Amino acid sequence: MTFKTDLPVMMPVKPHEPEPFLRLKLWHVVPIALLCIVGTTLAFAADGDAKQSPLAVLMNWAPLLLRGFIFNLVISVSAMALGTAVGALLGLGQISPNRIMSGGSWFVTQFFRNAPWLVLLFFAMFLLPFELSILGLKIPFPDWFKAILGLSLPVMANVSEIVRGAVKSLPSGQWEAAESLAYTRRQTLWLIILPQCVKRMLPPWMNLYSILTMATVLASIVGVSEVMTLTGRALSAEGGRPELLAPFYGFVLLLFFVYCYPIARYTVRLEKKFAVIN
Amino acid sequence: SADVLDTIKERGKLIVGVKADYKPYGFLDTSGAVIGIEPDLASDVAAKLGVEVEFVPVVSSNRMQFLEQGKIDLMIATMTDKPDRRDVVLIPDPNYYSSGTNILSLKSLGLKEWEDLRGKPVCGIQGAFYNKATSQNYGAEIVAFKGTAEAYSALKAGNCAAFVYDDSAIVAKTNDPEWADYEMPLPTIDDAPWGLAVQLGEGNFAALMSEMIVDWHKSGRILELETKWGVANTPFAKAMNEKYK
Amino acid sequence: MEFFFDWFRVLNQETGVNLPFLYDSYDRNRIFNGFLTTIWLSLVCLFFSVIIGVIGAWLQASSFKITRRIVNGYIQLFRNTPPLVQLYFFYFAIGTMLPRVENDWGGQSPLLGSFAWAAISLSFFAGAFNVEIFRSGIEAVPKSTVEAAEALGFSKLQIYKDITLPLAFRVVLPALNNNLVNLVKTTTLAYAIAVPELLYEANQIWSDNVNVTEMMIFLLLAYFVLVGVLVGGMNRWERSMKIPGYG
Amino acid sequence: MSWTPADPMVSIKDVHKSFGDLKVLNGVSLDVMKGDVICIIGPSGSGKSTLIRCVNALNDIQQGSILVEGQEVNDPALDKLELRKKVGMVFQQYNLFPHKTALQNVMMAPVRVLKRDKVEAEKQARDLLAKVRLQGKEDAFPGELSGGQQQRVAIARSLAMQPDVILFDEVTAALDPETVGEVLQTIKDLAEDGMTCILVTHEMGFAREVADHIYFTDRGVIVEHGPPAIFFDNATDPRTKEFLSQIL
Amino acid sequence: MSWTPADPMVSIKDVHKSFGDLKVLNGVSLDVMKGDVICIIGPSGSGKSTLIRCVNALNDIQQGSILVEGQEVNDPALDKLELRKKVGMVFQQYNLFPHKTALQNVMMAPVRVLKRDKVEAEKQARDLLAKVRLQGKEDAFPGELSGGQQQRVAIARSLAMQPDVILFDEVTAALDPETVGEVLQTIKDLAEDGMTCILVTHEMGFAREVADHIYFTDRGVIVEHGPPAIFFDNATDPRTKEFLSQIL
Ligand SMILES: Nc1ncnc2c1ncn2[C@@H]1O[C@H](COP(=O)(O)OP(=O)(O)OP(=O)(O)O)[C@@H](O)[C@H]1O
Ligand SMILES: Nc1ncnc2c1ncn2[C@@H]1O[C@H](COP(=O)(O)OP(=O)(O)OP(=O)(O)O)[C@@H](O)[C@H]1O
Ligand SMILES: [Mg+2]
Ligand SMILES: [Mg+2]
Repeated sequence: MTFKTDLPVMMPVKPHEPEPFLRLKLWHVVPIALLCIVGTTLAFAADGDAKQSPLAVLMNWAPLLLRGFIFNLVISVSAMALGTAVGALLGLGQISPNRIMSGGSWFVTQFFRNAPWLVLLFFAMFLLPFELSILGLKIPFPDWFKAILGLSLPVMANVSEIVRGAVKSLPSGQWEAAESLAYTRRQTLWLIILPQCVKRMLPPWMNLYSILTMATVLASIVGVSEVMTLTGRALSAEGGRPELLAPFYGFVLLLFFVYCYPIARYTVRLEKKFAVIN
Repeated sequence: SADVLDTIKERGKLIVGVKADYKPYGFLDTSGAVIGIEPDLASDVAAKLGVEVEFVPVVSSNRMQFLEQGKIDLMIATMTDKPDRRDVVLIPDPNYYSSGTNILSLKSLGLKEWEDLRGKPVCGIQGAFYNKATSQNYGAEIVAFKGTAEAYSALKAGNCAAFVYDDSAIVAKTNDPEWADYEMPLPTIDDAPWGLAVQLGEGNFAALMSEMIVDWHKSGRILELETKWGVANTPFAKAMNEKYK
Repeated sequence: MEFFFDWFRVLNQETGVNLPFLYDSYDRNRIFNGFLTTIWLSLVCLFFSVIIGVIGAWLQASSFKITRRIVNGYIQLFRNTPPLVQLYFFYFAIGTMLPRVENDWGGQSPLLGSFAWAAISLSFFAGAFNVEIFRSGIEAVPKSTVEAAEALGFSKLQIYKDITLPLAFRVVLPALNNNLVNLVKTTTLAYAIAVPELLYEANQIWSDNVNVTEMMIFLLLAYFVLVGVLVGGMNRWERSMKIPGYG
Repeated sequence: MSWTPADPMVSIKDVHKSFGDLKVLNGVSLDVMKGDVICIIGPSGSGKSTLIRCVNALNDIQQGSILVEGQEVNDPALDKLELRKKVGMVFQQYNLFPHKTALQNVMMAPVRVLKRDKVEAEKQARDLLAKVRLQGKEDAFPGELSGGQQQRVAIARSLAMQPDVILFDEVTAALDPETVGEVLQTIKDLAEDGMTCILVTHEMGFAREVADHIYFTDRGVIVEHGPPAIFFDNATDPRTKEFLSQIL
Repeated sequence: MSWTPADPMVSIKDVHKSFGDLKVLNGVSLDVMKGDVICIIGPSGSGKSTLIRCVNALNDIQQGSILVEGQEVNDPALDKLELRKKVGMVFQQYNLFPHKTALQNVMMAPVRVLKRDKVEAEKQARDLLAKVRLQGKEDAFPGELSGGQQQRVAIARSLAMQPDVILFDEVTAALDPETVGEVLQTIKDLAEDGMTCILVTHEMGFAREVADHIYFTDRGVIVEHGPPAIFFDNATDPRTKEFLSQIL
């Protein structure tokens, strides 16, 4: 025998905005991180060498690395767009009343969700042809394009789960109310359920984008000329000086932090805002 | 089927796979362009064909796939010429360069022979053929990295007792004051020539490349490039120059 | 057994489907060790990331502003930068700054090897998420339940240990499981610093044998099974931890 | 055997229903004539909600028959949409669509489901909102309305489909005491207008006042029923008596 | 000045308490003798909960003194543990530990806090559950019990610490009407056994029946008090009268 209860046995688990990091505005981070880089640099420069200081070396390479980073962003935006489009369809497939459709979509989703991103990337990299011939028309598949495909696979699976989760999270009363007003299933889905889900889906979707952006460095392992690859090549061109590692990798960390941190903050703010409305 | 030479001429561009992290054979300048001995050789080929050249950076673990897939027309990427590789790609004769396998390690370790590596961690590059040999024949524990930057760093940090690599690159390294404490202590093994490669079945292109390689040796182009990029002239290059002169 | 393995050698000769890790004992060992390394690395990281989560959540509730800010800084830094770059930074940049120790082959090697750094780096990465997860779980325990324990004379530590944590733990299990599954998938990054885990060994094999397709499919299946077993176990655990009568 | 307005509008016969092993309805029969207002009361878990949810096919039944205007609800070939145009339902939790204004909530189903003209549907919706005394709240979102106001929008939304009978499932149970009255008044107005209503409620005073007939359920059966005057003052069954003594 | 059983068990003197700017208690004084049952009534927000929470130091006070068996509660050096062994508390929302069975809920504090022997604590816990008429429910989790049953487990849990006085904060307010009675009966039994009780309640009939003394609070002060017979029938203060007229 069980009794339903409305008592607050457990409060809802709610997202919370972490206190701002050191009460800094975003732009404060830049000089501070630069300071850190310069700091490590100076420590090494104290060796008193005729060679260029690590900072000067980093400055030489910075424009190239930045270009590489922009390439990362291009990859992330494209993979997100592609993954979202396919993933949304897959998510709708998962909640379809058709058993074959929902089962199939579920399996595809789970398969790509459970595979490591890196393995999927290798998969796309090595097993896709470098170009596709359709009606004599040759569509080239350059590396970066394969990286986009490879990264969009896990994005697709995660978007599919986000869609399913959002639909499932709506109270069943919404379905029932629509049902008893004689809406068809399709009308219920498109007019009642999905419009309410968009808001719920936005925060996890942005979160996913952030994760994807950070995953674009994986493309370095398969040789796409993005920021990590270029960093490795730059270090090699400088002859493998160990004192360059901290500033160079620190610089890459900084680039990503400056891009992803605001997204994360904004995501939490949205989560909070929507939590209040609902 | 269409000859790759036609395709190259048609598109007006030769696409060459070269290393981008292998100083001085192929590496980046700060503008992001690939430079070095092998890119210079590739430019010669393009000039001969009367087309432009485009470099695709490759690493050991993907260079053959790239060629197989037709992503690059030609590969000049420090690849050792091995029989099993000739099953996968077409390597024109003669060889354009040569090096053997050796190690870079601290002088203070006093390594004398390959057997001394048994049970020790040895840095290597992912996809290099001698990884398996070194570990199977001499019992070294190979720790393989993606690129040379990582491997050199790991060696300097002491993560490995040695770095197993091409002797030509190691010789260049031991001349660097930064690496004054390091030496190349072992007898070079597997001294094997490097082969540039084209796709299987591209006989015409291979014939043309054979001609070019002979030309490079005859004219002393290889020796000239070694000097240009700061490497001491290697015995192989000298011998080939003598042979074809 | 040998017969079984040999069959794959024949398979290779007849059809070109090359699975050397089945017929070649050297490759077989590599894959097997890779599998063990992946599992071991996952377990170590799971353990430490949960510990970091619990301690971090506790520190985050500290009354010292400075402690809270340090914890927040840690969370933000690790959540908003790529784990691969973190790994490189730990292994190559920090690893070289630490003191060295005499090793058994007469050289000076760093205090910690690539496995240790992978474990540290990935634990901190997953830990940053776990702190937030535990924190939200602790907040979900109603204040009144804590007060009831207080009124019964429980001490602060007893309340945390007997009431808050067990309850928080149950609420956050789904989120925690999700994060831990992600962690297991993320162990593949250790490949980049030459930790001989499954992906690394598979890569060695496909470099030697030029059999990318076979190895790729094998890898996908291997991780699918690995993660599947973990998810199954976690779900079962989640069910067994469910408080009767709620949810 | 075609249905005429003289036949029961809703006719429930020997209905059985289980959820898995749990028997919830154990042979329930009742008839509702056009214009009737009937109230179903009974302890929690006795199957009241389940019963009325079966009437508009939100739950299926395992045995027995439910006829709505002569049409069998428990028929797999039933056109559920047709049924639901005839039977309106109002829920305890209002279940308004939170992303639509009050007006949109009311006019959406007529426009989308009945394909009515938009202008006309809007006019009707405004009239209905006025009828439930919500003039001026047309453009408010559900989140901006009190519980009682939301429930009245839900009633208007149901009326907009011009159903022949409306089911009310404890529609005041989730409301603050202050807003219960306004919702009950709205239902009373409806009943006086001649709408056929089936109500599940715990508001005994209200039931006594508006109902034509009271049914008391316990453990899936109807224990006792009758007109309010007789039911409340001369209950004979001990279970009914106990329940009434607790609640009054 | 040591305390003897003839002195008040709980002695509240001129207590002031604010939350930020909000003054909640404005000089409240009252004494409770051993074996007394006192009821505190008053409108919502008048500070009743705050007052009794101050007695077992769940809230601190800004001014005044609260003595429990002669010991000052408002003393920073106070051993809270000692205080809470003497003062039990039962909450409106029961606040059982949802991950422990009824039995574990009751025996946990004696074992963990008082370091009692486990076997003995279990025996006592079973006896207490029997006393609140919950034999057979020992292994049920709170989520599997009705509100009234949960509240009785909460009372048993409080009794397990063998307190000298128990505070009850509107313990029936969250219950279904059907289960209020069983909880009130349990408290009545306790009072008859001679337990000292401080009750905040809205159940006037119950207060009249069991209380030795009634206190009426409004806006942080005690407006009026007296034995139930006098208090309910001869209230003099207009605020009390108004409150009683609303609630009776
Ligand atoms: N979807 C369902 N699945 C399983 N059991 C259900 C379901 N819906 C209701 N029940 C069970 O059926 C029984 C009757 O439920 P119902 O909601 O009809 O009771 P009720 O009389 O409306 O009670 P209340 O007054 O609490 O609303 C209850 O024991 C309930 O737990
Ligand atoms: N922790 C707190 N922080 C701020 N204000 C509080 C806090 N606890 C109570 N209050 C305020 O103190 C006032 C008195 O609250 P209290 O709970 O003592 O009233 P009450 O008489 O018990 O009312 P009720 O009958 O509703 O339980 C209220 O205005 C309440 O909002
Ligand atoms: Mg119901
Ligand atoms: Mg209160």
